[in-house]
Formats: sequence, structure tokens, C-alpha cells
Amino acid sequence: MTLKETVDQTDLAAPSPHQEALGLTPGQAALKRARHHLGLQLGLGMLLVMGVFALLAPWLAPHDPYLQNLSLRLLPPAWVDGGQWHYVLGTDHLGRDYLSRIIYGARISMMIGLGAATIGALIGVTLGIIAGYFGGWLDQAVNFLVTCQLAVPSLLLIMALVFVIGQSITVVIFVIGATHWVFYLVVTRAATLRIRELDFVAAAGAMGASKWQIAVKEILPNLVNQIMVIFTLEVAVAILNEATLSFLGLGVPSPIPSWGLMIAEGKTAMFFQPWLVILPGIALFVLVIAINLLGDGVRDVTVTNRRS
Amino acid sequence: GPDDDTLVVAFSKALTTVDRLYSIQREGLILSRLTDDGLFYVDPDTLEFEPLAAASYEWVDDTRLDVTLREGIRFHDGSPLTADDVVYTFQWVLNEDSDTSRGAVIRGWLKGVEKTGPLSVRFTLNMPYPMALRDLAISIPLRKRGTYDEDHDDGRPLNGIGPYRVTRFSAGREIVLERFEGYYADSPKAHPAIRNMVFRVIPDEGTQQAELLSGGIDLMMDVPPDVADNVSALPGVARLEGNDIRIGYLTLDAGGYSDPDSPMTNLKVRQAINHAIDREAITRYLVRGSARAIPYACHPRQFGCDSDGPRYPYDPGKARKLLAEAGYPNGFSFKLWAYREKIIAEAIVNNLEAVGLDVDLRFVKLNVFSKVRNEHRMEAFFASYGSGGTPDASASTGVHFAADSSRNYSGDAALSRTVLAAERTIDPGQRRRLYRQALDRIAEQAYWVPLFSYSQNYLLTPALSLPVPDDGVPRLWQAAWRP
Amino acid sequence: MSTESLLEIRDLSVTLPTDSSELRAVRGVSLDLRRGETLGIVGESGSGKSMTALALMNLLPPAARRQAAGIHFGDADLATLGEKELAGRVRGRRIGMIFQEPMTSLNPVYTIGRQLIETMTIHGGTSVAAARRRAIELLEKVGLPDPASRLKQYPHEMSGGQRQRVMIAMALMNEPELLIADEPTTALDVTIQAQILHLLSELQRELGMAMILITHDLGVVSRAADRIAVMYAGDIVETGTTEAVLSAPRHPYTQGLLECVPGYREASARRLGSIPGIVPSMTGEIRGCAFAARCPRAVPRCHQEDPPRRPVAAGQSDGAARSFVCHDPEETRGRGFAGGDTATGPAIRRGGDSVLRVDDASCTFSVRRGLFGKRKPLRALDRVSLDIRKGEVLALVGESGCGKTTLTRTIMGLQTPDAGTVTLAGRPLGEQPARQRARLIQPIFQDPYSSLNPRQTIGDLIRRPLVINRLGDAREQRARVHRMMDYVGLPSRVFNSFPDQLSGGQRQRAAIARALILDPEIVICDEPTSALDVSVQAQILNLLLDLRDELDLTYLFVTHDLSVVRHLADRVAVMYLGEIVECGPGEQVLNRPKHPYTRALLDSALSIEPALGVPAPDLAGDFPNPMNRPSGCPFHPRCPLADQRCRQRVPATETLDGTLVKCWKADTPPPSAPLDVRPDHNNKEDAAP
Amino acid sequence: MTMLNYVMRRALLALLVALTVSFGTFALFYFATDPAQTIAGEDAPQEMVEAIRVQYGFDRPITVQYLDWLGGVLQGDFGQSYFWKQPVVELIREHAKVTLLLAFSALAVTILIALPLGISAALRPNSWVDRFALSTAVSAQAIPNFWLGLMLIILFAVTFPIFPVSGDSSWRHYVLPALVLGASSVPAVMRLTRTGLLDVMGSDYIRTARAKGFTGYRLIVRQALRNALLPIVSVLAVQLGNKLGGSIVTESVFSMNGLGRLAVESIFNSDIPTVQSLILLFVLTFVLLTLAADLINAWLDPRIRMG
Ligand SMILES: Nc1ncnc2c1ncn2[C@@H]1O[C@H](COP(=O)(O)OP(=O)(O)OP(=O)(O)O)[C@@H](O)[C@H]1O
Ligand SMILES: Nc1ncnc2c1ncn2[C@@H]1O[C@H](COP(=O)(O)OP(=O)(O)OP(=O)(O)O)[C@@H](O)[C@H]1O
Ligand SMILES: [Mg+2]
Ligand SMILES: [Mg+2]
Repeated sequence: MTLKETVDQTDLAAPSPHQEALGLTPGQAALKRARHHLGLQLGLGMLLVMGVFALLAPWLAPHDPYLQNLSLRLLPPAWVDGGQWHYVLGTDHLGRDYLSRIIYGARISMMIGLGAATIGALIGVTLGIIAGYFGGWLDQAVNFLVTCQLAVPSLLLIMALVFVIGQSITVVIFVIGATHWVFYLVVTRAATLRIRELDFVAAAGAMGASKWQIAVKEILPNLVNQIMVIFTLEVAVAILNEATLSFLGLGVPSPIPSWGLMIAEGKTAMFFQPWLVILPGIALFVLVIAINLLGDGVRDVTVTNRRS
Repeated sequence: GPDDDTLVVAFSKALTTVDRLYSIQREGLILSRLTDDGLFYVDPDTLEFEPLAAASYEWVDDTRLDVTLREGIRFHDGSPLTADDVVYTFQWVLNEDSDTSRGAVIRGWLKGVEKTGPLSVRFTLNMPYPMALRDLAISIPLRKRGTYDEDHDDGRPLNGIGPYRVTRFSAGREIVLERFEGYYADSPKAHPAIRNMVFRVIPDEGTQQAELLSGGIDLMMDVPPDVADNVSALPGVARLEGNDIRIGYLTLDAGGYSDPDSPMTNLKVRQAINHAIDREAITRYLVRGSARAIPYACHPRQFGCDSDGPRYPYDPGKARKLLAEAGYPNGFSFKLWAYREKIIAEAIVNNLEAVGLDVDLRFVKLNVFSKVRNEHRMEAFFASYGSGGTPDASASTGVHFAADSSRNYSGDAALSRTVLAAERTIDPGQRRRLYRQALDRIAEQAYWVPLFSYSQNYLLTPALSLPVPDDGVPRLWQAAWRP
Repeated sequence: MSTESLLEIRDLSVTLPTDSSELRAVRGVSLDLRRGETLGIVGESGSGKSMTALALMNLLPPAARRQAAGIHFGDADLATLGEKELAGRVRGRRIGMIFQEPMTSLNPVYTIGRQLIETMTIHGGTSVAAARRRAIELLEKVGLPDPASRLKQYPHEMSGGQRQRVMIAMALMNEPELLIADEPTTALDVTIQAQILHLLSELQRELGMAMILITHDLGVVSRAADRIAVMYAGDIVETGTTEAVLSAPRHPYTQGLLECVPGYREASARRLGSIPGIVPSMTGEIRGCAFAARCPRAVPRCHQEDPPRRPVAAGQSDGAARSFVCHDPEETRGRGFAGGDTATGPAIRRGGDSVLRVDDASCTFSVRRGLFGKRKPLRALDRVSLDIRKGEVLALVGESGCGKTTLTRTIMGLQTPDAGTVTLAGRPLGEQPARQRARLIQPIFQDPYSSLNPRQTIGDLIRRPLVINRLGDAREQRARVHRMMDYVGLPSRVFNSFPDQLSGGQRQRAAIARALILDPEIVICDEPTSALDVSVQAQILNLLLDLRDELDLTYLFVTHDLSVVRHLADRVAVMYLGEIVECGPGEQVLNRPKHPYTRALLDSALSIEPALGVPAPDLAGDFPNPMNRPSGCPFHPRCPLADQRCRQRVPATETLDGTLVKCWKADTPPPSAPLDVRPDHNNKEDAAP
Repeated sequence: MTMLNYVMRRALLALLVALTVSFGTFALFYFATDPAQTIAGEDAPQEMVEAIRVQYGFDRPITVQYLDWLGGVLQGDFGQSYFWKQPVVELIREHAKVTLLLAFSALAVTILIALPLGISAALRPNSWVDRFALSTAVSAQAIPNFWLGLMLIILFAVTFPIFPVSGDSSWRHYVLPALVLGASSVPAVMRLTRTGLLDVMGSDYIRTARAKGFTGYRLIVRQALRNALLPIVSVLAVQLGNKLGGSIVTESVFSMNGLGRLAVESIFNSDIPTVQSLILLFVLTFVLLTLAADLINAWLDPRIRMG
């Protein structure tokens, strides 16, 4: 999903004049459409499964993901020669059970995805509403921030920040979040600019509502749909970013089982123990694709009046 | 490959300059042994310091050294080596403004150099300095007079006297060498077999492997043991294992620099940590090769590395007990800093957590690491030291336990005095005694957790024959193609 | 007009897939059109007018499916022609089309010239030079001065009216036999609307084209069409000559529609007729008569059986010419629509104290145009003075962009004027806290879709002013909301619905309830009905008038529809380019206008008069861009009376017969006769054969 | 000249951004890292490190160091890389070649995949082409860049040794990296092309054009394309910018000596002059590219040009 799409779909005032009186509430209508949306259901299903894995990791994982057994290093998956069924997906270079690490990895990825996307949303939406609603020099200032953010390659910025602040999950979450708010901002700002001109905002002003009341009570609820869509996409982006960071050696610290880190650690052996790279890669792929399907689905379902 | 008589070697790190005077990187050392000769060199077999460009030398007294040069040595540009060039080289290094990377060290002991004949020079020292030959062998390649003059530019990357000359240097990418046919024949390094050498910078290990397998490179150094295992199992790849003078260790903040109340100030805690780490297993499974667990704060091959101090065998039970005695029955939390060999650091963390300690591993890059370390803000760190390839205990004890060293976390003034005294003693017996005294103290106080010596793994095409170096620095001039 | 048949549509249907089921936008339409004839198709929004027109040349949206027993156009059957033939031989060549939205119907990135010329060259056989000559000729004909240089302009450099002229020229490039105009004037101002309609009928006569004119404005068809087809829910429910259908409508829907139009019945009837309910959604099968649910004459049969097409043959040479589709139950004949109670019409009120004064208010925006443009001032209000008296309806009229909304926003304190003051209940507005102001003055907006927050339920929406002003506890508030919903005729079951679930009329009722819940003295209605269909407009106008009587309200009523003004205004203020140019009692201003602009507005308003044609407007040009205001009297470039003085000096405000006028020529008698004895501009000698 | 004015405004903004960002980075490194040690090397004795600290002036206060650097830049002297001991300008020039080549070939890959796919999807919404395009986009979005690189290496450089594993010395070295880097922006560009074209095809003026007799490719080429290009130009500019500054991952997977790697290495080595200059370069590139996109759009769309 691209920026323009999201911006375009903020067509709040798009009249749907031919709707029957007392049809479905917006929520019901969305649910109804969701029932016919294959991608959404698929994404949701996959995500639920992975969510369950993440939540119940301590019970589902066959081993302690941190437990090292140096004498059982680098076992291949069970079905490969030399594998053991005790370690279904084999072990890594410190003899830790790979399956357990992959299961726990889902936790890390989701935690980082959700955390970073939330932080990004907080920053982006706040700034977006401020810029869009109050305009003037505030808008200019926010625009300046955005240019700063965009002008520096974000991965480089993240790397530099993590590099000097130090590696930890919290740092990674905050840094990724703090560098991924532009999308929220652009969309919220554009939507706010448009909503600001709508009559219900003027009506609220005429009722005596203060600016903050208007921003929070009138404008914000109308942004929820788009924010939600961006949120899911940003979760995916954050997860990929963390993996990339970990791959480059600046992500979550060892020995936390992050998929990106696992790929990086397996990379040196990728021609000989390719599963070390392929398995976490697949896990990452499935998680991200599920989130993206969900995000696309949510967009399709909540955005009304989209012809074609 | 042998077809074009070109040996392609992979470097993991880019070399910023081919001038050894301005770099102390390991890669630079390997390269400079091909392109440069110093007055002395390290005999690869005995690890003794022997004359190279020097024909002979003589200690006039404790602070004066006379050196006579060989005849007939030529620079790559064809000009002969004279005493003037030697004087120029050392004066340049001694000059504060020259900013060479070795200046600070050399200035520490060398007062001056003077020409005593067309082919002889005299070195005058500030103080008795037992490692003078080492410094002359390892750090100072000879330069043509005027090399660093402002208006000097002969268009060549480097004008050395070594058996190979640099034909192309592109920083961060590759360095191309060609055999120097004018090399003096009576050199121990004379008559190298291979005509061309290319050093390609390939930072990524996986890529290096792939290149090796697909014939893009002929030699890979510093190969992690796992990789070496894997790759050497394939046809078309040979493996060499050699020693390295490098040792790995943990430093504990016994001096309480990071926090005066740090548990690390407690001897029992430090002993517990020593007992907690299974260095045998780590060495066997993770470092591998010829690596050995070491009991003391030096490499067993180094001169003076003898001690009767206590050893701390792996004993988690004892470690727990010691912790309890120290007042930490439930352990405590601390940060362990590290900047290399993450796997090993993780294994150490795992050992420490097994005895009830809560370790936060801070794995960072060297420049961050050293900032924190130099500011004495670490409670414990895992590091390693290569002693610059020097088989002498002085190379590492001084760096780590001298009073003014930022690596010294012991806070032990007496120890520091012992170490310093050893550095100024020429008499071998006396030195040996002093080092034993120091090492005993370190072991008693458990300032360190000495971990293991390293091994070096090389992967190469089977067509290449290469003697295994004992000090971890490959001698490529001895490389040859197998018939 | 010949009697040769040009177009015969038989049983045309269009279906569109929707999320859940199929939407049958057009349901079995049959139509005939003779050469040179103008057919008006009227109907409320969503009745399928546009779909019918698009289906002719198969320009429907990609998902739509079209079925027809035959679409015979001259010698071709458009129903069976392939896309290639249609494109190559029919579209743009034999049938030209004009769309509703002139602002978006031209390709923004190409010049007018290119777009005109390619209309000819794409069909081959014409050189670019010839096409260019024709383009210039046609631009001249549609009344664009300096056509040669126009060719180099881009669409965005032109006003809406000018673009619509370009669209017309484009449709005519290949001299089509049939011109389809889909609401060509709906988006335009009245003065421009009159110009365009006049132009169209002139051209049609000159070129002998047939024309299908689609509109929802009965006034427009009554003037412009020879014959009329009334559409309802995808079907044509009545057709016949304009004269016959409008003077003696037979279908109850046609009757109802006419009752709703302000001014159709005598002006004394202050209460409009209205059709209850809304246009049904056209998904699924409709059983019986589609109109039955809203029809006062419906009997059980109407709900069950499809109504028959009844020809009205009385003395017609051509039997198909007039018919309607209805069971036409005898027993209910003559039963009319809800608003029949003429007696309860409100009396005109006058006097009262001034409750709100605007003194010399000016308002300037700074606007940047284009990426590289500089900011320029735009003067939206220019020293406007106005007062509103207790209990009256003050109508504010003027063309789009003249500053009406800016004035209302200034009055409500949503816009701070650069200069001048607004005095509310004796105190300057700037000194009143927002909440206090809110309890005195409340707005109702034009677009019921954007004036309600789509994320709040109707109940919450209406309650919101109480919450913000902290009036009463939650229970009291809810009770008050229910009472208010009762007042405005909203069923209480919508309390928990979202605005999306309501029809336009219902939403506007909710907006009214929200405005009135604080019990304000003054209600500002900014075009409250212009987004609504006539039938709904009538309901809302009736409601507003009822509420005024019951709650003793004062209205500032902004509109551009003069028939609405005539219907309800006590006093009228006319705005032009940020100034009030005339202000006075309703009958005074409407019957004896002083300002030439007022006069032009009145001339351009099209009431339902089948006997009259489209008047030739005597107002030149477009509404100017407020960024570069003309010197002197701002109206002078368009004024038929303007002289040197008007061009140089700004006229002062003077009072004549109790009316404030701002014009140098206010005392000059109008060049043409007053409205009621206006000469017949009718060009259709043969309007009714 | 209003356009000049506009360009000046943007330049001013760029300048401010560059100053802010570069000071930020400077401070970050000043407080957190010790460049002297990196310059000296891991095993360097302390005297050496101290000597370097003084020699390079790392012991001076931050403002002095920053202003010193800034003063140099204002005189066109971007300084000397601490780590590479080369003029930064030269260093960048050398690395820029690789990145430029890589970025443009990746852009070509993106365009060659995304545009045809997006256009055919938009012309037949909901057809199999459309579905294929969308699923491509969804999957491409979910494959981490570095992983794709590794897989391609396993596949096309080791299992089937068609292309070299790494390096940047011949065109064949660029094939796999360009593919990886190009693939990363396919989803965005493809989707944008699709929605943009769909929007345009659903617009009133296309209906007008159809009513005039345009169909088929003539409708697309002569009526729709220019409008649909507008958003694509902007997104391509942004993508190119990302690639020029952000091929970090690709360059590291394929061991290419481009600006991305240079940036990473400089960060790791606290090579502040290089980092700073690179950031200036990135900011400048970004601003220039977006400016170029705006100007191209203004040229394509008279509404933007003239308001
Ligand atoms: N592109 C579309 N996709 C789906 N439904 C549509 C589309 N366009 C119109 N409709 C539906 O088709 C029906 C008939 O629409 P049509 O545009 O013909 O009405 P109309 O009489 O022209 O109304 P208006 O006066 O509002 O223009 C309406 O119910 C409308 O919602
Ligand atoms: N916030 C604003 N910023 C810039 N210009 C504005 C703003 N609001 C209104 N204008 C301009 O001021 C002029 C008057 O606008 P206003 O909305 O008051 O007109 P109006 O008479 O209500 O028109 P309409 O009948 O179209 O609603 C217009 O030219 C408009 O473009
Ligand atoms: Mg329509
Ligand atoms: Mg308005």
C-alpha cells in the first residue's frame, strides 16, 4: 500500500446518497464485507496462529530457547541425515533448539512490531493533527521535521541511533518507532486538512467547542480507520526493520531469539546449514505477509464507496 | 590461481593505507611483511628476532645499539638502501609532527639515531628497553629518504624494500602486488614463488566462502572454526590450522571504577566468576583448533608466562558457594561488555547465568566499547589481546596492568609497579621473576578471567601450499603452488 | 422539427453489481426521439437518468451490464454494435455528449485546443488545420471571446461556465445528430445557467440537432424541452409534451414533484407540498409499482402488480407521445400530497428589534496559487453591514464565491474579520465567550453529509452542544434530545444510528435538531436545501418555517435559489463580490429590484413556465475572480448600464423606498420591462404541436 | 521569477535540514564513541590512542569541533577521513560510482517490473493479471531484502554459478544486487501505478474522451498516461533517493563498495567527517530529487505549474 492510496481513500465526505435509510452501521458494513474478503480472512487466520504461538511460547516450545548445549551444536533438522527428532528443526551454533527459538522469535517480532508501530502512531498522529488542524508555523515546523526525517535514509539513522545508544529491545522499539511516523503524519495531516474544512467541524466551533475538543473529539475519531490501516502496515515494516537491523548486527541483543539475528548468525554457514537461514526467513515471510494481508483487507473493508 | 600465477587473498577489513607506518591493522602487518622489510624480523619458526635488512647488530651497552646494514638492498624504485635512509626513517618516526601510528611508542624508548658509516647506524635509548628489537622488527619498515617530503610524489603507492611491490592500491577494494625482482638474494625471505598477489576486500564471511568455492579467491584467513569445518569438508578446499598468540579474557572491575560498591570489588565474587566459566568447553567447541584454555593472564608461548598462582577450574557449585559467601546468594545483575566473538560472549553469559548471575550482554562496536572502557564505566568486559604477535609477556601485561592504562581495572598499584619494573629490565632471569610475581598476583586476586588462546584457521585452494605460521601472521612470501 | 424518428430505445436495462446484490439502475426504459427535438428527462437523484444516457453509447462503468431489445439510432442498432464501431462511428461523431461536472470533465493536462482538435482528427479524414479552424469557429459561437488564444489555455485557467462552453463546442465539433446533455447547468450559477441553456437551444435550432437534456430542475425542462420524460426508480413513469405533462400531470409522482417546487402553486401558499419517504434503493426485484410506498393514492393492487403503461390518446396524432405508468386507481383520484393545507402558511412578519448587527466587516484571505505562485490577498468580504431583526427571515442571495459563507462564518465567530464588528445581543462578538455565543446563534449547513460527524451516533450528535455547554446531566440531556428529535420529525429508532444510515432529509433534520437544542435565537441556514432533492427540500423548508413559528426563531437564510427566497423571505440582501449591493423588504426587492445585478438574477431564475423559452440573459460574462476585483463599482464589467462613473468610483450606499442600494444607476429605470411583463424570449414557435 | 523563488525556498530548507541533521549526528558521536581508539586500532597501546586524540583534536569541546568542521565545509573542504586517511570528497567520489550504478540499475528493474504489471492490472481490474500483480506485491513486500539477497546467492551464485557472489568490478556483479534492490520498491510503485491509473480511468475526463471516440491504447496513451504519471514520478523520485542513500543492506550482502557501506563503516568507526559529509550528500540528494519530481510534475501538469 502506498501513501497516495491511503491519502486518496480519506474521502470522508464522499457522499453515499443512495444508501437505504437505516442500513448497516459502518462497523456492520465493514464486517459484512470482511466476510467476503478472502485475503483478510487468510491474513487474520495466519496471524492468529502465529499470535497463539507467540503467546503460548513457553508451553509450545519443546525446549528452553536459551539453553545451550555446546556438544550438540549445529544439528540439522530431524529429516536430514544426522538430525534428531528431539530437535525437530535442529540446533544453532550454541546448541540451542532452533524450533524453540523460532517460536520465541514470533514473540520478539510481534512485540517489536506492535511497540514500534504504536510509538510511531503516537508521534505521527499527534504531529499530523497539530500540523493539519492548527497549521501556520506549527505546520511549517512539522514539515521541517518531516524533511529531516525523510532526507536521511531511515535505516542509516536507526543504525546510528542504536549504535550509539546501545542495543536492547526497548531501544530498538523506540528507535524504530521514532523513525517511522512520517506515513502516519502525512496521512493524518492530509485527512485533517480535509476534515477541518468540513461543516461538522464548523458546527462544533459554533457549539462553543474548544480547539482541542474539536481535534480530539471530532477529528481524531474520523482518522481511526486510516490509522488502523497504516498501523498494520507499519507493524510489518517495523518487524522487517528489526530483522534487517539484527541482520546487520544492530538489532536486539543476543541471545534474544530474533529471526533477523538468527539469519545473521546462520549466514556464515548458509552454504552448509542453509536451514539456519531459510527457516527464520520463512517465519518472517509468513508473519509479514499475514500482517500485510490483514492490512490490505482492513483497508478494503473499511474504505467505503470505492468504485470498480 | 596457478594458471595466471596470481594468489588472490581475501581481507575481511579494508586497509586504509599500505604504509605500515600509518596503520597497525593486522591486514597491514601481513601485507607489510611482503612489501617492506625492517632492520629485523621475527623468525617464523623460532619466533626469535633476527636481523633482516641489518647484516648484524651489537649492544654497546644497555642504551646503545649499533646496527650494520646488508649490502645491495634496493628499494622498489631501484635506488639502494643506505644509512641515510635508515636515519631518515627513524627521525621521521621520532618527529612529533609525522603522526605515524608508531611514533608514540617508539618515542617512549628511542632517543635518537645517527649515521656511523655508509651502512651503519647507532640507536640511542632513553632507558634500558628489552623489547627494542621487537619494535624494530614489527613496527618500523624502512623508507627512502624524502618519502614524506611535501613535494615528494613518485606516483607509486609505496616504495619499500620487501620482496613484493605494490602496483595498485584502491582503498576498500583491492591491493595488487607483484614480485620485486630486485630483491636481495641473501634475505631469508628471498625467492618467493608466486609472481602476483591480489588482496581483495570482502567484508562478508559468507561471501568469502562463496568466492573461495567458486574460485574467486585462493586464501581465506581468520576463518571461524565452524566455517572452516564446513567448508573444508567440500572438495576443492584445503584447511590449515595454526596458532595465534592472541588470548581471550574477561576483565572484572576489581578497582570499583564503575561503581565503588560493585560486587566485582569483592574477591570472592571474582573467584566465583572464574569458577563459573567452563573455558574448556568453550575452547573445545567454540574456539577449537589448536586453541587451549589458559590459566594465567598471558599466552603460554610468551616469554615469562609462568606462574604458580591459583587456578580456577570449572566448578559451578563452588562458584555459587563463593557468591553466597560474598553475600550474593541470589546473584546480582551486571553488564558484560563485549565487542567481538559474540558466540563466545553468549556462551560466557550462559555460564554466568547458570550460577545465578543476571548478565546483560552489551555487545557493541569497538569505538563505543573503548569509549566506555576508557572512561572506566564497565563492570566486566570480554576482550582479547594479540600482543602484536610478540612472544613475550611484556606485550600484554604492561598494557593491561600498568597504572596509567585505561585497560587496567585492577586498581592495584603494587602490581603496576612490578609490571613497570619488568619492562625496564634487560636481564632475562630478573624479568622472568618479575613477571611470575605479577602473574601470581593477578591470579590470586582474580583480576581477570583468563579464558583461552586463539587458533587460526586458513582455508585455501588445494593448489596452494602455505607453511602454517606460529604467531598467526601468515608468511605469504613462502606460499607456492603445488606441482 | 421533422417527425422523422432518430432514436428508438426499447426495453433498456442497466444492472450494476454491488457488495451484496445487483443494483438495477435502469429498468426497462423505452424512449423515442425525433430529429431536431429536445427531450427532457427529469427525476430525483439516483433515479437512473445518467445511467440511461451513458447506456446509449455504452459508456457505463466497467462493471455495469446493459441489456436492450434495441437502441435504434438512425440506421444503426447501438445495442449490438461493438466497442470499435461505437467508438469509430458513433461516439463524438454522430452523438455528442456534455457532462454535469465541467470542472472535471476536461483533461487537466492538455490544452483546450488539443482537446477540441482531436475530437475531429481522431475520426480521421480531417486535417489538424481544418479542425483548428472549426474549433475557433465553434468557440466563437459558444460565446468565448478571443477564441484563437483560448486554444492555448488549460482547463483550470477557465471558470466553470467557460469550461462548459468548451464542452459544448467539443460535443459539436463533428456536427452530431444528437446531443446528450447530462445536467449541463446543475453545477453552475443561475446567471450562467441561463446563458448556457440559452446557448444550447440556439445552437440546437441552428444545427437542427436533436437533444436529450437531463436535469432534475423542473424549471429548466419547462423552458427548454419539447417533450419530457419523468423517471422514477429506473423507469420512465410519465412522458408527453412539456406543456401537457407540466400543466396536467397524470402520474402521482409527477404531481407530487410539481407540488414541491416553491412558486409552482400560487405564491400565497406558504406551505409546500411534499412527497414522504425517499427514492427506494434499486437493489433486488421491485414488486408492483415502485412508487407505491410513497404514493397517497396507492391501493393494495399497486403494491402487488406491475402498473400498466397508459397512453393518453386524447386528440394526439402520435399515440406514443403521451403516456404514464400507473394503475391509476379511480377511488383515490384527486387525493393530493401532504402539504395541501395551504391555510397554515406563516404570515410575513416584519419589524422587531435588531438582534444582530454587522458593521463594516471586511475579511481577507491570503491565497497561494500554484507551486511557484506568490501569496495574494483575496478579499472575501468588503465592508459589509447588515442587521437582522428579531423574528424575521433574512435571505442572503448571491452567486457562488461572492462571500455568503464567509459572512455567516464571521457572524458565528468562526472567522475573525480584519475590520468591522459584529454585535450580538448588544455586545461585540469578540468579547463574548464562545459558549455564550453558541447559545444565541446556531448554524445549519448546506451539505448534510459533511455537517454530521460520521463517527457519532445521531443521539450523540444532537446531544453534543449540551455536553460542550455542560447543560444538565446525562439523563436530562437524553430526554431533551428525544424531545428535539420529535420536534424535527426524526423517528426515535435512529437515536443510535450513524449518519451514514440516514437519508439526506433525515440528516438535515438531525442537523436542525442539533442547531436548535441549545434554544438559540438566531439560526443561520447556509443553503440548507441545495444538496437535497426537490421533494426533500420541500419537507425541510416546511419544517424550518414551522419551527420558526413554534420556537420564535430568527433566520439568516443563505441561498442562491430565488424561488426559495420568494417563498420564505421577509427581507432580502443581495451580495456581489463581497459586498451587499441591495438589501430591503422581500416583495420590494423581488418585484421592484433597484440594482441591475438583482434584476439580472431575477431574470435568470427559471420558474416552471412551459409556455416560455429560455430567456436571453442580458448579463455579460462570468462572476469575476475575487483576487482581482474590478475598480469602481465591482459589477461594472457585467453591467448593461455601466458608464464612466461606474468604472471609476465605488458607489455609496443609499436608501430608496426602504431598500439599501449600492449603485450609481439605482434610480435609472431598467432597460427592459419588469419581470412580470417580460417579453417572450421564446424561440420555440412550435413548442406544442 | 517565481520558480527561482521556489527553488530558493527549497534550497534554504535543505540547508536548515542539513545543518540540523549534521549537528545532531555530531553530538551523537561526540557523546557516545571514541574515534581515537578506532583510528588507533583494537590492540593499540594507550599512548598511541592519547596521541591520536590530541592530534585529531577530539579533546576539544563539541561546539569548537563542530564549528571547525563546518567552517571547512563552507570553504569547500569536507575534511579528511579519520579512518581512511583520505580526503572525504575523494572517498565519496569513489564509492558513489558503485551506488549510482546500482541505484539506477535497480530503478530500471523496478520500472521494468512494476510499470507493466501495474498498468496491465489497472486495465483489467479483478482479472488474473490483477490478482497476480497484487499477490506479487504482497509477497515482495514481505520478503526481507537481505534474505532475498542470500537466497539469490545460494541459488544463482553457488548452486547454479551464473553470477559472481560478490564484488562490484563488472556488470555481472550488478545483476543480483540490482534485482534485490529493485524488487524492494516494486510493490509500492506497482500499487501506485495501478491505483493511479484506475483513478484516472474512472475519472470524468476519461469518460469525456471515450464519448469523443477514444478507445484502446489511444485512450491510454493519449489521454490517461500523463495524468497517471504524476504520482509515479514522485514515488520514483523518493525510491531513487532511498536507493542512493539506502542500499546499505544490499551493498553489505553483496559486499559492494558503495555509499551505503561507506556510511555504515564510517558510523562503526566514528569517522565523523565521512559520516557528516555523507549525510550532507544524502540530504542534498533527497532535496534535489524531490525538487526534480516537483518540477517534472509541474511540467506535466499545468495546474501545478500555474495554479
Ligand atoms: N459507478 C457506479 N457504480 C455503482 N453504482 C452506481 C454508479 N453510478 C451510479 N450508480 C447507481 O446507479 C443508480 C442510478 O444512478 P444515476 O447516476 O443514473 O442517477 P441520476 O438519476 O443520474 O442521479 P443524479 O441526479 O444524482 O445524477 C444510483 O442508485 C446510483 O447509486
Ligand atoms: N479559508 C479560505 N481561504 C482562502 N480563500 C477562501 C477561504 N474561504 C473562502 N475563500 C474564498 O473567498 C471567496 C468567498 O467564499 P465563500 O465561501 O464565502 O463564498 P459563497 O458565497 O459561500 O460561495 P458558495 O455559494 O459557492 O458557497 C471565494 O472566492 C473563496 O474561494
Ligand atoms: Mg446523474
Ligand atoms: Mg457557501
